[in-house]
Amino acid sequence: MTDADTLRMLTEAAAAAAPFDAKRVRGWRDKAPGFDRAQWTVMAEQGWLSILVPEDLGGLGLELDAATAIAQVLGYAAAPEPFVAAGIVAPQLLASCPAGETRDTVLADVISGTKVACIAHLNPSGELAFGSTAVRARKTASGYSLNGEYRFVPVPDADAFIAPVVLDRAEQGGKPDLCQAELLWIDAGLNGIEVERETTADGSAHGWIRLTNVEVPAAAQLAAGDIWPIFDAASDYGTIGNCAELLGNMERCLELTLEFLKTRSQFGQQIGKFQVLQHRAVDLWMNKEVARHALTASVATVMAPDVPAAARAQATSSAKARIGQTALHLGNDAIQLHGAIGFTDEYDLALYVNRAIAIAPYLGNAAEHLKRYGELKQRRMEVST
Amino acid sequence: MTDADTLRMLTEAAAAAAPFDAKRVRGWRDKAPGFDRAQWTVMAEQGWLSILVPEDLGGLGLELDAATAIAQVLGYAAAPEPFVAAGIVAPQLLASCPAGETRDTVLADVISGTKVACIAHLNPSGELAFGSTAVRARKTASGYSLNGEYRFVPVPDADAFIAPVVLDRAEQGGKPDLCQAELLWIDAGLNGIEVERETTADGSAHGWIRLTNVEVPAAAQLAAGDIWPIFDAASDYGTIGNCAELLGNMERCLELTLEFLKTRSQFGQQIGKFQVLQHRAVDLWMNKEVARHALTASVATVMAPDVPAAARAQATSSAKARIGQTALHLGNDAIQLHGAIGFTDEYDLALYVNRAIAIAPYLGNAAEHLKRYGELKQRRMEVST
Amino acid sequence: MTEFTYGVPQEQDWNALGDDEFRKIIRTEFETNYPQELRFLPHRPPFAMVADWWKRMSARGWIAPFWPAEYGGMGLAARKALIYHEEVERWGITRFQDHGIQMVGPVLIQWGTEEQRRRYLPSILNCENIWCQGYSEPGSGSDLASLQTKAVLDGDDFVINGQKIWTTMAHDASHIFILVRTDPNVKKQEGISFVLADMDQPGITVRPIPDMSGYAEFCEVFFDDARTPQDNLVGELNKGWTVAKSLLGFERIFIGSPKLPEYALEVLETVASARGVLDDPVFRDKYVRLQLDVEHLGASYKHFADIVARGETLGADVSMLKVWATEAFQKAADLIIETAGPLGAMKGSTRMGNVDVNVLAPFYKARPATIYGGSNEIQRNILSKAVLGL
Amino acid sequence: MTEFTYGVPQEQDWNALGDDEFRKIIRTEFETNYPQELRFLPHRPPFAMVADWWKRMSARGWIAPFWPAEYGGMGLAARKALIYHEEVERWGITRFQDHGIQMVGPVLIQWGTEEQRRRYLPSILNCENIWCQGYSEPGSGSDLASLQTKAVLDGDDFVINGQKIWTTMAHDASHIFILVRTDPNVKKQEGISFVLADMDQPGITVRPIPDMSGYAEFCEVFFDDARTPQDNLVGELNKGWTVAKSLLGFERIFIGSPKLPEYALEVLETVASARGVLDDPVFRDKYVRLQLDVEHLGASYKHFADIVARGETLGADVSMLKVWATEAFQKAADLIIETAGPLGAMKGSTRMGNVDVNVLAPFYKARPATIYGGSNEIQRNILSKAVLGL
Repeated sequence: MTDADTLRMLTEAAAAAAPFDAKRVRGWRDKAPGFDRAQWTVMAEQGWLSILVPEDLGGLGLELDAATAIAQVLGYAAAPEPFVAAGIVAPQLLASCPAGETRDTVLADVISGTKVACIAHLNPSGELAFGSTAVRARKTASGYSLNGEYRFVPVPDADAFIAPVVLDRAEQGGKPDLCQAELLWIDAGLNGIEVERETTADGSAHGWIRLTNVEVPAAAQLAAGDIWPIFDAASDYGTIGNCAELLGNMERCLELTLEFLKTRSQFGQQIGKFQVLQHRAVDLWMNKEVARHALTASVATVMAPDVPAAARAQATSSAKARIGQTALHLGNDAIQLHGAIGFTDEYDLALYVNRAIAIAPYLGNAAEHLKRYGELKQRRMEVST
Repeated sequence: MTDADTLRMLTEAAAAAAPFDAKRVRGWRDKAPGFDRAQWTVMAEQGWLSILVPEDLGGLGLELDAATAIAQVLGYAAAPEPFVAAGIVAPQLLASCPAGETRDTVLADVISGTKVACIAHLNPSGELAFGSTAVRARKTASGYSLNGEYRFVPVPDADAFIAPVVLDRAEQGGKPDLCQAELLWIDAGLNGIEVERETTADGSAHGWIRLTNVEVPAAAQLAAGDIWPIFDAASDYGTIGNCAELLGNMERCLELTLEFLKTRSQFGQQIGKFQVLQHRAVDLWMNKEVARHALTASVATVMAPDVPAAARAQATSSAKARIGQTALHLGNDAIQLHGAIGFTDEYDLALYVNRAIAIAPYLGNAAEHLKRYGELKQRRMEVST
Repeated sequence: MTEFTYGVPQEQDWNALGDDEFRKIIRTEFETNYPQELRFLPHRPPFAMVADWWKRMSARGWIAPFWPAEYGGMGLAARKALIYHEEVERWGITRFQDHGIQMVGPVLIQWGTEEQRRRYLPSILNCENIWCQGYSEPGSGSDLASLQTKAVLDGDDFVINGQKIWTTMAHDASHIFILVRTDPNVKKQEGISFVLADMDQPGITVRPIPDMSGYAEFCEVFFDDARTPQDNLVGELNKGWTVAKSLLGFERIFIGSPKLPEYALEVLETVASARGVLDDPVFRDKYVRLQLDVEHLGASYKHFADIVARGETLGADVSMLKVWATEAFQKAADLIIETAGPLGAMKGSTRMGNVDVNVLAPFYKARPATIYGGSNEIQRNILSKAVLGL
Repeated sequence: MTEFTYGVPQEQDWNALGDDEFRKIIRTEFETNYPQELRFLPHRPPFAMVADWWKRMSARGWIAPFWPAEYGGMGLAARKALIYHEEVERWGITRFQDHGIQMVGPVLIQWGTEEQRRRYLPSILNCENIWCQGYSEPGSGSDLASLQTKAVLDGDDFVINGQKIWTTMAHDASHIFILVRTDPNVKKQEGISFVLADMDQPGITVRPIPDMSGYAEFCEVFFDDARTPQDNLVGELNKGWTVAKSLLGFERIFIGSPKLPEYALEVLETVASARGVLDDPVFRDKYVRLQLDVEHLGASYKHFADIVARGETLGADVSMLKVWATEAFQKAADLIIETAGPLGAMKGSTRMGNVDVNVLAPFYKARPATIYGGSNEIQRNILSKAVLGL
């Protein structure tokens, strides 16, 4: 566990380096790449992109609670930068891959901010591509040839995508071997890659990536064999980071709402004096607090030394099931408590609510995680009895 | 549809003949038979027990909306008399059975109030006994020999039970033929019948009936073959009656609550002036109103001429899914709006809330009917596409 | 009865027809002539987009179904009016200038002078004028009577200064009716007047306000020494509150129609089908609960519609329809997002399996529904006081 | 430090032990000696039923875990006190006379005279006296400070007239502490005093009030010229409000413990298993939601427990625990009834498959939980004001 002083310093530094800037946030909407490369460099310089990466790999070597502290500040600032996808998941996954020339190089590029990378893994229906035929890889003399598509890729203008592929096996008559997968570093500039930007609620975009006979060099292999343990671990870390970003988002939504309740008057009194609105505000606050404590508990479980994968997954889903739902409800109620102004584009609340809608489904929405939590809990209870 | 004037007259007469009487209601708690046979006779004299029975069978020959008007008044009065079970379901089922000496005699006894009868059909786990082995019937020279048990019988001290039985078939090696059932009139006084009274929340009781080598005469047969269409129809009528009783219950709970909000003061003002309590009261009222309109719509569907069984069942479950849930929620919130007094035994609200808890599961609680509604709706949509 | 002729003469006495016959005529007109691409629009369209249709309605004399026939309306009695409205909703006919048709017409017919009716009703009927409603102000949303926009007499004109907000489609309107304060020294409801004004003047500035989905349906309207002739006062001076309140007629039922939640349930079913969860028991449980909420909204709507059809007056309890309808709509919209998984983030139309779905459209439509038209908090205040007597 | 000896001497300095070691000692005592049949009682039992156990605790010097050792308590610091409480809850130890232990003791230790302490503390510690709390009145529930019961000095005695209500286990108590109005002419909080009285006198009548489950845990207490010596005034005259408020210490956390909702989840699982729906997806969805509610209550409880363990003072925000815990408890109790089907009607213990379950017990326990101990509406008022600044 990171000590309280370090966490406080990190949070203060982050709040100073990434304050809320309405003009900047609005400026990047509906505009590629959807965020500020200059700000990304600032974030790299602060060490945030390497926060979880061990020191011997050039990182800060801090723990998950430090990464969530940053994510929370960025959520509070409604920052458009894809910190969770490209600053937590990608470096964490790369750092978990076996050392090697490619891995070492791209990890250094990623944590220096030189290259922005994120994972691509979902097929167009929104399921994990593994086991589906959405992307097929064939071994060639020089490496791989890829065909298929990934959708819901959180950084459509990334420099590279880290993607699991399943290989067609000659010995199986060209059918994929579903038990074997590889993790590839796919340079976005390769021939045959077409990226469609699908705009999300907050004016940023997801990428729908279509690969047609894309020739990827053999050196692009980051890991092979049973890649899922490291992939799942990085996903869980990303989910926790996403929870922290949503928590920051909620905190600001609630603050805006309380400020509004204290300033707006109707019927000759401050509307925050109406008991119905008071109790509604209390419920928002209480749900936000419970979400906060749930995250704290889950972070502690996830970063415990030698935590079993199932316990890590359950704790992760526990937090996301709570926060994914609370964030959307809180946004909704914040609008209602504001009245008409809360639904306008020019009032800042809309930026937060749209941002929450856009990021809440990342790596699984609340309902998906509730289901996963229930399954894991049942399985673990059966094992223990 | 019964005309509005008749309905109003019925309701007024019922309110006069069965007013709320706290002392009477309390007096019958935890005491067999749990209700007033003298009052039952009054109800018979008013014609309520034959309200749905065709005139040529000695009944009033009115429609379902007339029966629900009575049930609603009785619910409003928290009357302990088992009108729905013994005054709607039993006569309706008997009237649907083929004419015959037994049927004609017992129907006359039931609608005159001379004999109180109700259906017995659930096994001890709460499932319909049909298809289970909870009660086995064997043909004998003189009639039937029964073994097994029925539980959750709403009138444990009834004079007779109308029960579906499945016959053991000699040609099947003594195994039951699940496709053939008979409906029997089982006199409660027969040898081998033991009735355990299980007290319910309101101080009345359900019967757990154990049958050991009970010899039932052949003449006890009311119907044979495919008895389920008439059984299901009577159950649906009973469910609608139960909804009406719960609606009356809700109306009185809400009235008590509004009266309390208007008289009780705290912090120097009538508590009904606190906005949070106002809105809570509005929600109770609104939910009660929606429940009322839902029931009206379902009653209209159910009593439409030549309504298909599936449409009748769906409309029935639609009403019960709504009302079964609303009644319990309304009771809960009525207690909360009262504060401590609302939870005491000596304040009348408790009689209503406990009564609602006791009768809400009859013929299936809200969750069971929600499920049935969903299944029927899906099936009918598939048929229509 | 006036000698002046408004609009076009009616083809027949609609109220004399049987319900089914009347419905058939309406439905045939709609199904035959209303353009497919304009059905179920996600937003209120600008007039230009729907002009052909409304001009057709105008030419046929159907543009003002609820106005009396002598003023150029169809003169539908409540029973027929409900059928007309049901068919409009069923076919997804878009709304247009309901402020002219729904508000200005009825107000002038009840409160206006003969001169005012002759001046304004024909140009509503022939689509020449498009009206908007200037009620809310930045400082008076729920507390409408606290409005501050002032009108002062200067010769024959009122001179108007102040600001209105949430003025629906003001950027598409030629005229506005406004509540203005004409006497600041009396109880707040008593110093308000109802006046009409031409938008085409230098004293009026309109600024559209995009909502969080990016669409601008609402505007701010600024009045800087805007002028309108004294003749444009409707009803007596300082009695504007009474004029405005008189509009709460049977049309209050429409805001609680089951149509929008039903539309959301349709989107939900499409999304669930594309996501392959239509038969998932957990999804079905939630879906069936919503279906019941909407079915029972329908049962409640029918209760009030029957009152209207009998020609009786609606009570304050009709507010429950709006509360229930908008909250069911929101629940359905939220469940759409949840069911859509990663597609719940997508703005605008997006591909789901074989269909294109605008996943967030119900959300953006449902969310403000509990705010506009008297917020649900205000509705509950009204119900508490007027119905429960608290 | 007093020369007088209270209770029995402590075996050791508990706070000097490691947490695990301390927990082991407590747990061993409980598991070895607390009677199985008294674990997890559905109601607060009369003293006679649990006398042996409490006399054992008394003899061992464990009856007052949170009192200072010099007054006969175990002298547990917050950290150890939490562990003690966790073990009490874990093993389902029943509550008994918490008003003597939780209220009278701490009040006398803080506000009492040496004489009062010597008179009353030993007989709390040895179970001779059993106390009840006379706060609420028929006219003052949520608005406690509006209480009307009067005490007037007559010679050396207070003469008390009035009525208390919702007095827990008054029919089982020998003594009562009451808030009485001693000055009717000042602001309502300022004319109240805190006095002790012997219940065994003709001026005091107790009437039990059965609740809707039929059990009488609460009573009305009538005072008709009841008398108590002036010496039984605790703190200054007319400063009783301050005395009463001083008790809001770290024990406020206990009312928000996850224990009761956890117990309801256990009953729910038993019921679901007996009904064969434990693997039904729709049931599981609801069940898992509740499990999450309770798990996250645990996470929140831990947050506040950590504050207590650090020896810091709890803020007003701790009220959220009570709100969340009691509402989760109610949701679980409601789901038990729903899941039980026809068994949801049954009063008392009833057969379900192979087990006997009291299906309604969680409901009857959960329902008043949002009313007692400061209703959840009052808690939300407090949170709104003290935490959100509204």
